[in-house]
Amino acid sequence: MHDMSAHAHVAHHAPPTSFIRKHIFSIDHKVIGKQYYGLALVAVFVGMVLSWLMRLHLGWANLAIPGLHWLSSTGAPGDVMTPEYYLQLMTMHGTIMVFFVLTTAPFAAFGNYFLPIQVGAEDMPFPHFNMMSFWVTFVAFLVLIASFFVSDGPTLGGWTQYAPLSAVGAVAGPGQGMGVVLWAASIAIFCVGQLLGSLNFITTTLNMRTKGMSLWRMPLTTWGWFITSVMGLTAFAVLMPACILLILDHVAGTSFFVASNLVLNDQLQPHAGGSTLLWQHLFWFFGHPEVYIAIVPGMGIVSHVLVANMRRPMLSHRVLVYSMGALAVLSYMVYGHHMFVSGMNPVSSIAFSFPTLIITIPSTIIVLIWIGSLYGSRLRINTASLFALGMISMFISGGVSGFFLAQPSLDIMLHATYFVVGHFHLVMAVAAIFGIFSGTYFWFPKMFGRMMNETLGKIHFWLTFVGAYCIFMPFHYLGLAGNVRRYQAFVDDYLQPLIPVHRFITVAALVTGAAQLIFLYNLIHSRFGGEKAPDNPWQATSLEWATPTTPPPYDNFGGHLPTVYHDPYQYGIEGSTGDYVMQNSPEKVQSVGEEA
Amino acid sequence: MATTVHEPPRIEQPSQPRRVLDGGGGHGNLIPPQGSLRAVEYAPPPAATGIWVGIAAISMTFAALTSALVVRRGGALDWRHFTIPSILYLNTLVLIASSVTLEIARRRVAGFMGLKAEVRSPARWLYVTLALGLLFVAGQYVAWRQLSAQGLYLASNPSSSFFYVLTAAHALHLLGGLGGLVRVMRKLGNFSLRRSTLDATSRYWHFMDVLWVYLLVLIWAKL
Amino acid sequence: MAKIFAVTIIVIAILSAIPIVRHTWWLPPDVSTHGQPIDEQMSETMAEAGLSFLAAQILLAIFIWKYSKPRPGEKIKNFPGGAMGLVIAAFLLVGTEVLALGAFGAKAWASIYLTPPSPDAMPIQVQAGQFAFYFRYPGPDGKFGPLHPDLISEANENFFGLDTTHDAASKDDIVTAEMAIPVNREIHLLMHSKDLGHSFYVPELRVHQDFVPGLDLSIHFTANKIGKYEIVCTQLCGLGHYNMKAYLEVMSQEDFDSWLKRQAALQ
Amino acid sequence: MNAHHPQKFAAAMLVAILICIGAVLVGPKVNAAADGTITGSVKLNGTAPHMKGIDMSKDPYCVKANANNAPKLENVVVGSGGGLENVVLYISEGLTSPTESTAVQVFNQKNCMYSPHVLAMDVGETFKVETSDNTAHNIHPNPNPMTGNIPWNQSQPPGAPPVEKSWKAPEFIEVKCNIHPWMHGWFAVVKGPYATTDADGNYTIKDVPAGNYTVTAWQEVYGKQTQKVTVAAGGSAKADFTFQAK
Repeated sequence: MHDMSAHAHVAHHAPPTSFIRKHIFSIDHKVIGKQYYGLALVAVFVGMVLSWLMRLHLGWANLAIPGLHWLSSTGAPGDVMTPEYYLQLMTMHGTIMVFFVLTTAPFAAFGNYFLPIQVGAEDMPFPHFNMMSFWVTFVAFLVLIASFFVSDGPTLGGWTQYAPLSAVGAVAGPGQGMGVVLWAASIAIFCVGQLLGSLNFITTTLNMRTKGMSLWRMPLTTWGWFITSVMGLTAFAVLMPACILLILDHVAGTSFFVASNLVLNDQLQPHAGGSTLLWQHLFWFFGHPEVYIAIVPGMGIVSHVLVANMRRPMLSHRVLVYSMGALAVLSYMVYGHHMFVSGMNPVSSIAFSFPTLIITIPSTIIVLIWIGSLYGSRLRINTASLFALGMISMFISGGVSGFFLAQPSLDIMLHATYFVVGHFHLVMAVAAIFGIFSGTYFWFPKMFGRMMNETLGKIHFWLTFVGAYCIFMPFHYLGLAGNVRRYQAFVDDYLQPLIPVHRFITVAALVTGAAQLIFLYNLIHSRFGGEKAPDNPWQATSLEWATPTTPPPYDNFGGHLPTVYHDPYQYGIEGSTGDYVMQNSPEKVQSVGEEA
Repeated sequence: MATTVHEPPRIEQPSQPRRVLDGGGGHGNLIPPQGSLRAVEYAPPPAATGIWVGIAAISMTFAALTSALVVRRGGALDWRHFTIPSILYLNTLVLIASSVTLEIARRRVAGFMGLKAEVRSPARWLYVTLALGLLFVAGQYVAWRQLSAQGLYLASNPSSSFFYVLTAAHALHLLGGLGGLVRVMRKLGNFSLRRSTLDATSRYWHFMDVLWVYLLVLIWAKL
Repeated sequence: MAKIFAVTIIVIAILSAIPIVRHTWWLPPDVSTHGQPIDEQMSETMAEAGLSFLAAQILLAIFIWKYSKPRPGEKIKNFPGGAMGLVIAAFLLVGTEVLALGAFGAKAWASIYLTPPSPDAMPIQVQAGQFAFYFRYPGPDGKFGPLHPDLISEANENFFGLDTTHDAASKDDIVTAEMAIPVNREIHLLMHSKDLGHSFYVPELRVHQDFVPGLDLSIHFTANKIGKYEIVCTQLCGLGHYNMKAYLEVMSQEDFDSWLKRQAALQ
Repeated sequence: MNAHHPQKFAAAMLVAILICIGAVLVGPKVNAAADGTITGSVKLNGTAPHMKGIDMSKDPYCVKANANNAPKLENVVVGSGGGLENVVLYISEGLTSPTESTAVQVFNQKNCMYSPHVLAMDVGETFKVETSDNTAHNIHPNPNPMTGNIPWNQSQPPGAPPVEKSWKAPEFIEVKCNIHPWMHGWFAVVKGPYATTDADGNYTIKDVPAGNYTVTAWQEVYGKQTQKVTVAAGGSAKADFTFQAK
């Protein structure tokens, strides 16, 4: 069957040759993936430096941090952080980490690079949208960073940006004028970028799979990205209009989120009748899926890395996929647990508590499948697998505190305390970051054609693993003792005895943060001076290891799309190449098989 | 432990091959036809899937705005009803008419593509659609002017706030559709139009139509 | 490397559990009549979550230890029971666990939040604003005067916006900067926000509720131990959030009466 | 423009620039000697209103700092003989040339109160906000944006260096600390020479050039009163004001 598009054949893309088309405004999903990775890397170091400054301030409230006044003369006069500057750094830390690291790195960066290759496609179906997706996200990041340079500095409202604090304007505090507008604009722009990305991910998965690549033959990473993109599509499509309404409340004087008769600094505010809970509903309808957007790709990556290093398939591929799907579906039904004491109807608190508790079931299943699959495996220990196993440990530690926070009665004690901070840092931030590290050490050879240094990698792992526990485990203890989060200093009598714990955490955070410089060095050093990587250094089975060159050529497979003959993880068998058979190898295999 | 001998390698065969009209988007054409073996070659081209994904996202956005409206209205003591500008009904007719003309154009182009006897230029109908689309946007602008002439601005009242936000959001999406139409016409002009592009654009346009009718009902019933 | 890793996991898991078991940092002692179910629920959940945590970490460590050794010739084994066994185990164990927790937790929650205050509970109004709490007692007439937001002037210490010249009910209202309550008397706390979202959290009293601007909520509780406690704000409200607090003094009825008299004299 | 004669144009510009620079350098010196004074006192007639005591229990530091005195509001402070403190006196009419002031005044936060309660200043005059307290304050003035004065809100943790600011337009600006809601004071921004009454209600406006003037007294509760005075070169004029207690 032919159509008029035949006329266009000849005009089609050859690999670009100019520097700009090749490395900057590239439509190649691999370049875009690397760009996203670079953005996330810049963002994560910015976010980490912010957290250092915050931690130093929390440990020693009147400490002068030399040179801090260069960052903000009003925020740190005499190098000592003001209360508002602490909150501004905290807000930026949260926003940068959640949006520009945890969403971009595991999902947009690795997803862009590997999803098309893993399904055997030559590119995403809408490469120009894909390019826009990155550049729009980049602009969003610039807009956010720009708020550091406006007169009042960035917003201090926290990454959740609750109204009316975020909606009444500068009278509510430094950064609540222009800072919030820039914040909301940045997030709205970011949503556009992620919507374009999700559109490509979904369509690639549904339409661009190569011959033989049935849905169940897709690797778990692909499933993770696919499920995440479906979540992203719905979640970001809700956050974007919410941000626009917030901006309108600011610049156009509307009252979507601002109630009547508010008096700030002895001034009666002109707004009227808005619903403050409306923002919370809209935000958390996005916000809870967002934490799964951060962690589900990590789950996929960890599974993918683990099977290659366990030399066996997961106990059940399908159960893992169904569980990730269940997380995605349930994530929309649980958001109210963020609002147990918000003044929402107490009956709905109970209604939200049950799905929240039930979401532990698919999470438990995922963890049990991981641990159960370790049984009887031939585990290889390398940096990638260490980080993958570390992620499991972190996910367990962060996950169990979910039992507490799912219950409204315990939320009375724990809401808005460090217990919550410890919970989400472990379960979504550290776990997702471990997923990113695992993916980096695993795929770096394919992305850059060079191996990463294993010794440095292992040092990095040990410091990070022990460090992360030293930082985030004590958060739970602080929370149990009633230590409220988002305090710049602990002036309350009952919080004074907890300050030594904070100092311990600060020291741990500085050391752990410094360890990340080892990673950065390893990344840069290996990129240029690493050992040359073979095409398939881990003896892995999925299609990204079947590309004709390393890194893969412009169209991924050198003009011939592979044909897929097997389920994704044919490990632990006797194949012609060793104990594995690649997905595109036509040979017959004997294997442990998979239970459906 | 069960060691099983696998079945011979399976390659999924399409159970019911459908008519393929298009090779798909992207740089699908880099791959020589004999090498291009997709698992889903019988499935619709990416543009057809993509447009539904896009429609889902846009629906979600308007669902969020709708729920915001319902929540905001629920607790409000300051909600003021107003009669919607009557030009909106006229605009609705214009938009529906544009959908009809676009559908005519689409069928003509399809006929053209299938090399049927009738090869009359379908561009004329696309121009009409474009004109009607612009007329709709102009009509919306008139509606805003009428409303502001009554003293109802964006910030006057939550009902007028929602009116402006909903109609502006729809108009923006519609302008995107107009852009798509222009692109279709350009491609038609240099014979590089794909069937899937045309289908996707027209689906989007019809969706804008349906969305507008939904918004009109929402505005009529709730504001 | 694998063995060190396994041992590290176990050591971290056990070290993490020690402060919990020893209650090195724990909820402050309960001074409320409704707090008991919360504390029991907390211990219950801690036991179950703690056991799951230890079991999972230790199992993970054991498997890492055991299966990272090269075992030439040995084939890949499947976990006994396979995936289905694990799924069933997850549903049975975790499912019953969370349902039980959910049911008991809901009961504890309902006993606090879904019971009406008794009619003779003492009404006190609390107003949250950047960055302080102020309290209002209705005075001898037992009635709160209406609020006039346009009259709010912190400069004149009219924190609530009362019109004492025109509103009869406002004349005897007593506005205070600290909260005193009689012991063993139910308090009906009417919560009002002057500006933004704030929260009312007294850990010892097992009370935590957000202030919602434009929506006046109420909670009720009874304190059963005399003492001085801190009321802190937990909802980020701006630069002074960390220092937004007030003291809660639980007193004997006599002390409370004389305290209230003193406060009335200061108005 | 003189496109055809670029050198002429450049020369003209040079002369213009030199004249401007000269004007700026010489300008202030051509002012008439401003060495007259206006003195007087401000009194309150009637019973002074009751000033409410301040309960600072919110911040234990403030309670401790005020352990030996009972802090109360300072909206109306009456001294011996009915003298009214914190009244700002300034010349509202009759001033012909702008005055120069070089002193940098200090607005201090001490014991969780403002000292002084009212800080008068000239337009454009730089002043310092300092803190002597071991607790963080925030300084949040509330100017009317229509005047061109830009609102700000900045906190000052213990030991922080002074904040230096100035105001662009004459206005009586209320300043508040949100962390300690009872803290409020005033920046009285006026044009020209000014004075604030002391504890006994006495004042002296210095550096007044000779001329006929309208003197205005402003009190935050009782508002404004005016009087006409004549100041001879190097001489002194007297203006007493009496506010009526409400």
